[in-house]
Amino acid sequence: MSLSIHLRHDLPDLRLDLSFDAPSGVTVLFGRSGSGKTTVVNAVAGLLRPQTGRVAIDGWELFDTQKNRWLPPHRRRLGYIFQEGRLFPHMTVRQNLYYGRWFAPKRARRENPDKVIEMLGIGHLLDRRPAGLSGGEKQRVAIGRALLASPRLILADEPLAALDDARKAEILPYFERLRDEVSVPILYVTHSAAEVARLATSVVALQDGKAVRHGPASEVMADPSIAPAGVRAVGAVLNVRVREHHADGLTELEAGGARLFLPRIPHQAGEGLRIRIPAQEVILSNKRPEGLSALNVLEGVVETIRAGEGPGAIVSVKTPAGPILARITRRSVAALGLEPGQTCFAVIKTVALAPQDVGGRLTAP
Amino acid sequence: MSLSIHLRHDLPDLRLDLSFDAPSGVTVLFGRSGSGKTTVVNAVAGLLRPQTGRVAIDGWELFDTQKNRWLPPHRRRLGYIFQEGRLFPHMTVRQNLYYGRWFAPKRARRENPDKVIEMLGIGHLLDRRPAGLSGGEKQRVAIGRALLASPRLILADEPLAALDDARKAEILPYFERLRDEVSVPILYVTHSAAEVARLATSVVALQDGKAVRHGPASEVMADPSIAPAGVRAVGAVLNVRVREHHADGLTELEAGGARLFLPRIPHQAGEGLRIRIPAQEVILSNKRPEGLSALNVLEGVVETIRAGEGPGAIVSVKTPAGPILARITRRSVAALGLEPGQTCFAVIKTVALAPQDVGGRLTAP
Amino acid sequence: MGWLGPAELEALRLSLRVSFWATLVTLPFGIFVAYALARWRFPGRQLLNGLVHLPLILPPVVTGYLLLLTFGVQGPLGRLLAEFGIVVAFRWTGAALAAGIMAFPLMVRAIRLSIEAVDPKLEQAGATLGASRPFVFATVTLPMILPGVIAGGILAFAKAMGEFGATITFVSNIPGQTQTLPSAVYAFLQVPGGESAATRLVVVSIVIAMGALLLSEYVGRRAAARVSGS
Amino acid sequence: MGWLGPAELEALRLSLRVSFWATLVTLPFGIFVAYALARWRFPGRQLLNGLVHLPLILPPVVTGYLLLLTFGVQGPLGRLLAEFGIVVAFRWTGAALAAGIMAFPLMVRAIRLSIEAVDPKLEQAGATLGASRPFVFATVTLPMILPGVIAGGILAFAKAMGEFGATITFVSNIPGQTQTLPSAVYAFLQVPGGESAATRLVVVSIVIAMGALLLSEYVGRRAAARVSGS
Amino acid sequence: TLAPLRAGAAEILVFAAASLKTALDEIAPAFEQETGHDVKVSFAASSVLARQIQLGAPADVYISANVNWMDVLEDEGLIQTASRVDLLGNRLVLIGGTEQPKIGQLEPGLALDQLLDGGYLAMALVDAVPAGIYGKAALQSLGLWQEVHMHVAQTDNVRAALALVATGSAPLGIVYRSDAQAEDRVHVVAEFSPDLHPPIIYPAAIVTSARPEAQAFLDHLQTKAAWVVFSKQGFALPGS
Ligand SMILES: Nc1ncnc2c1ncn2[C@@H]1O[C@H](COP(=O)(O)OP(=O)(O)OP(=O)(O)O)[C@@H](O)[C@H]1O
Ligand SMILES: Nc1ncnc2c1ncn2[C@@H]1O[C@H](COP(=O)(O)OP(=O)(O)OP(=O)(O)O)[C@@H](O)[C@H]1O
Ligand SMILES: [Mg+2]
Ligand SMILES: [Mg+2]
Repeated sequence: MSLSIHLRHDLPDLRLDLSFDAPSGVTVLFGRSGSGKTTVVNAVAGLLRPQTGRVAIDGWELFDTQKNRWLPPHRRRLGYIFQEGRLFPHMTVRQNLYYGRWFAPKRARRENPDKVIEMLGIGHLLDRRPAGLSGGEKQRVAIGRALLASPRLILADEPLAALDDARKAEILPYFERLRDEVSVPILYVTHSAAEVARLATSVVALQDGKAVRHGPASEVMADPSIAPAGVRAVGAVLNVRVREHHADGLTELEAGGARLFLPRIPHQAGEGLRIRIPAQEVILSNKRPEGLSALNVLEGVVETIRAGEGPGAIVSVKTPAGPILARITRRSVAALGLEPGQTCFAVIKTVALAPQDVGGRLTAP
Repeated sequence: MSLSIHLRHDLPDLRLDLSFDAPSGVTVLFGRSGSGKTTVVNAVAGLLRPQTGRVAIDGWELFDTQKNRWLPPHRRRLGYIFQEGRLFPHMTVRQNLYYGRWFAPKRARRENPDKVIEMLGIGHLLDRRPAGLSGGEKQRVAIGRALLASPRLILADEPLAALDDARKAEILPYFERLRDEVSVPILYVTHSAAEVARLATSVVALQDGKAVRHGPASEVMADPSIAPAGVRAVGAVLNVRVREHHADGLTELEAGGARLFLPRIPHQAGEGLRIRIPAQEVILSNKRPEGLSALNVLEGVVETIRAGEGPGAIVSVKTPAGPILARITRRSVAALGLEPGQTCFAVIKTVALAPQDVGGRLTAP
Repeated sequence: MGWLGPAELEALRLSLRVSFWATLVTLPFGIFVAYALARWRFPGRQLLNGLVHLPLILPPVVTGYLLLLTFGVQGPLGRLLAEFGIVVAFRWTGAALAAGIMAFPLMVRAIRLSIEAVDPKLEQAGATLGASRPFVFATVTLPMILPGVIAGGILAFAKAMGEFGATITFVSNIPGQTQTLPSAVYAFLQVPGGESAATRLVVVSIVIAMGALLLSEYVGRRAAARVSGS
Repeated sequence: MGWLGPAELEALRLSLRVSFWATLVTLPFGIFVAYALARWRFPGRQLLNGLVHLPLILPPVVTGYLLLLTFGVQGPLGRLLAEFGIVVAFRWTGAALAAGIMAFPLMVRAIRLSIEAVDPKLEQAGATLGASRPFVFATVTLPMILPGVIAGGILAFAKAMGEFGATITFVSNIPGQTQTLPSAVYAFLQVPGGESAATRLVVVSIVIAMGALLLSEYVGRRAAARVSGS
Repeated sequence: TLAPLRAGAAEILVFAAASLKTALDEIAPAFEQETGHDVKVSFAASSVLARQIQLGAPADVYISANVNWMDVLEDEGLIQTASRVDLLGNRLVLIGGTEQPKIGQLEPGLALDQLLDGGYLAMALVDAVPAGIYGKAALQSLGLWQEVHMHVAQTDNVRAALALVATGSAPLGIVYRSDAQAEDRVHVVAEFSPDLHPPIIYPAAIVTSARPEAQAFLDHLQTKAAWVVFSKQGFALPGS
């Protein structure tokens, strides 16, 4: 499945003009407040009629202004999670959740409502009405409502912004599952680099209504120049395989022959997954470090050194596990005498690999 | 100034029952979705009339159910930044911003509107109406509206959740300035540990309507057991002084005689400030490390080792700069043979000190 | 109600029947027209709007006369309906028609205001979830405007209970057939000594209308509470 | 309007004046009562609600008669007002009073519906910013209900233009003083052959009321657009 | 709801001027008793009823409060000309509150404005409603119209004019004697001589399309028994 979007639309203060084809999976729209993300999503949903453009899911045209084709919103089979919830105030939470199911074709793949409700932790709210719910509760119901509509495309406009970290960590895997197992394409708006790294198959960086950067997540996220995420979002994405769970609560991973430890993850031994290693979490050393608390040390060869903004530089190190990015100060580059071709050691703290940086099964972008 | 809150109120599904006195500065309410944060804020604002309770700012009672005292909301002089914006749809952005000023007493301290508008980046929106604004734009206007009302207490309910990182980084200092310079007390609801660490003078952790933990930010944040933030929010807060700005973009800090480097910060030489050092960013070594890219190495003595949840442990190291917390695996604790009284070295990456962890001038909690 | 004579009871019963049907039958039209006026842009929209308001502006006698001209025995619409076996001239159905038409502007205004207060964003949300326009209307718009529909309905009912000028002009004042409470009151007021009988009837209509009003307040409040969730 | 005689022109002018003032003067009361009914809980609320609706339910003649009893030369309120130099009996002011009272329920209903549609959360936001209740009302509620106020006002104006029964009963029909368009129309309809003159007057009132309606649509739409921001 | 009709019994629909309500409410049941016919009377303004007959109302008998509308129907062939009778008459009176002194005779030169004392003279619409038309004619005959016409408060029917006087809103009014009779708060100040105005006549006739039984009812209205009722209500013989 793929998503093809061409849009051109003038708003009073903003000219939207973008065009991209996204592969199956999660396409993240990334950009500053006011850059036009919601507007793009609305155009895909059919809530905004762009002046010119075409949107197609896997060849199925939602609209094409040239051919004068226009599917009304209710025929598009979407699950739109709105930035502001938009729950139906006169219905209970249960009725909100089941609303889309009335209209889904009988043969459509159906989520198991009980599972969704449990995952979102809203079982105790089912008979309440939206008005009394907290901000986060509302947003969880909105997510559930969209998921249960058996959509062919999920539009998620900052779905997790109102949620606490623990809840985020619970819900993120669900989006991964949607991406990996059910292959519903997802157009996902977020500000969070962690969410991008974890979910994105491809990333479209928006700025003033234009797509300034577009590509596979691993590429875009390795590029310090993308404005919205900032240099702190840069990181490498490694394909790894779970080798063993240790008794002291660590999980051992295997990546291209190298070993990596991180706090216990729920995945099974043998399972493949991808992890993001934020560049700023990586320390480089020019000799094998000893007596350090950090358990992960990867030997490699410096490939490139890019001076980033400010006092920092991004050093790319080729290791058996894959390329690792490290963000260090230029002063350290000088002090360690780093230059391309030189051998060095990347030190990664075990606990620095945050759960939100560990994704589900990897699908090739 | 201090904020004193005693509340008891039964909602259908939640019993709110909490009581705390917060010192001047920013009091952060911290807790999972649905734990009652907004309800507390509403009670302080007078939008909810609690069954019993008392709220006072610096002795000035907003209400006291025992004395049957009840100030109506408009006499409380608040700046409430609502979780959902609540802009006036029939007014322009400018009219929204200036709304509270009509009612502020003439002698009240007044923010400079131009400065606020510039800081929030909403100058180009002044003549627009809220309906056409993006989610983040709305929230910025809501912040400006509250700030310009010359409030005696600011209530901020997840004010930055809808904003991108860059914008957050721009707005956070403003809340700091409010805290430090203007000494407006702020009751601040957030999910973000970074925001807590940076802003909070004291933290109240809410769970199911009860205050499960309450204390100065540095204490609460050093405690891995507080549920909402999770172990990743643990960190030490150091009082430092800016010593010198180096030509290569680094700023040298002095902390109890020790030197720390971090990427250039805007503060002036000689200025005092506080920085948060997240526990998970700290690596420990049992001998002085060499050849590492990390510029900051602090020698110290292990004070305590607390086994945290999972495979980790929190090691507290007494250094000349102050106590440093390090979160490392128990395996490393064993491998390094760490125990209380032992000398060790804390390694902190320069770039790991994120701008959002660097606060403004420190005020004693 | 022992103090109402049989003729008066008959008028009461008739008034109730006329008002009930006038309200019930016009309600769907009222909702439709209100929706069209609130949400659609079409040529002739203002004309429709004006037409709807006409009975409010015209003296009731004129409305009654116009009804007599069009729906009477010899009127074009009257003849058309007669071919389908529907006779309204000088029947209670005609009284209901007159009352319905007189009440229509009130009903439409009330419903229209509540439709305009529904946030289109909620309707959009319904659409993205797969509901077609009629479904969105039935499941989102209609439940949310219920308080307005009830208000409009009760306004119409009250108006119908009090309507007199157009009714008597259109279908006359035939006991048991077209003599509603207000027409009976009118007749009593035209003769010496009729005041006490008229007062009795007026009190009865007040009691009924107030009862309906209270009921509608209660139902409307419950509907509104459901929407606001409190 | 060369085809209107001087007497008819006078009636037209008077009708406009009466309806204009009836609407203008009752509007603040209408807004107040609507607000009280929509937002306050107080003993006697349902009584007030019933009272407001009374003119809708009562036959106009009865309303007129009650007005005569209370505001007439000998009526208690009439005498009270007279002490302040205000005479309504047999004056155009009385016609305006009658029209205003007859139109009041329509106005209140329309305004009340729009008040109920205003999200109290916005009013709360105003309060936290320091605005007292009246200020919140003036700066938040009132601008947001403007479309409803306009709708209510125009409904009242249209009703006032068409009101006849209560007016003629209360202040009778004194040319140049209390002879409004509808009473002139009524007079014409009483005599054989008066239809064409009546038609002329009816056309005039329709034109005026439609003009007011169009204007109100336009103004109301602009006000609504401001609120919705589009 | 209705008692079963006797063999040969019919339903008769009467369109009658509203001011006849009390009398006909008494006369019709007696007639029903006697004949077994079922009489329904629709009371409304004469003009309204006439228009309805013009437009096909199923009325059998029409009783008007003035001759004009009957003339119109007759001209249009809507009534059986032969059946038309002048059923009743009435007298016009000047009424006032009970404190008003009685005047013996209404004469030209009467100082009516003095009696009004700045107040209004209550009448039915002087160009539209019969009582008003007759009253205006009478005042014109007396030469009083010019001076008083600015002080006339016109109502849509006689009863409303009576109410104005009864409530003390107007000091004087001109109404039918039949109306003045039952109101305690007013009394007759003076009677107008019948020759001051065109004769007050309530004509009755059978509608062209009427059922044959209608004639029986019209006949009954002219019986002695009916007259007793009418005169009790203050009606006069036509032309008296
Ligand atoms: N009026 C009400 N009626 C019933 N329950 C309510 C009402 N208001 C709040 N609650 C419930 O009280 C709990 C606390 O709500 P509150 O809005 O304070 O949560 P919160 O901590 O602000 O959450 P979030 O972070 O999601 O905004 C929630 O479970 C909510 O459903
Ligand atoms: N109907 C409209 N009329 C005028 N301007 C509009 C309209 N809708 C959106 N805009 C403007 O277009 C820009 C993009 O809006 P959009 O909602 O797409 O931003 P966004 O990227 O989703 O921002 P955020 O992250 O804050 O939600 C904003 O500057 C907004 O003010
Ligand atoms: Mg957006
Ligand atoms: Mg909340």
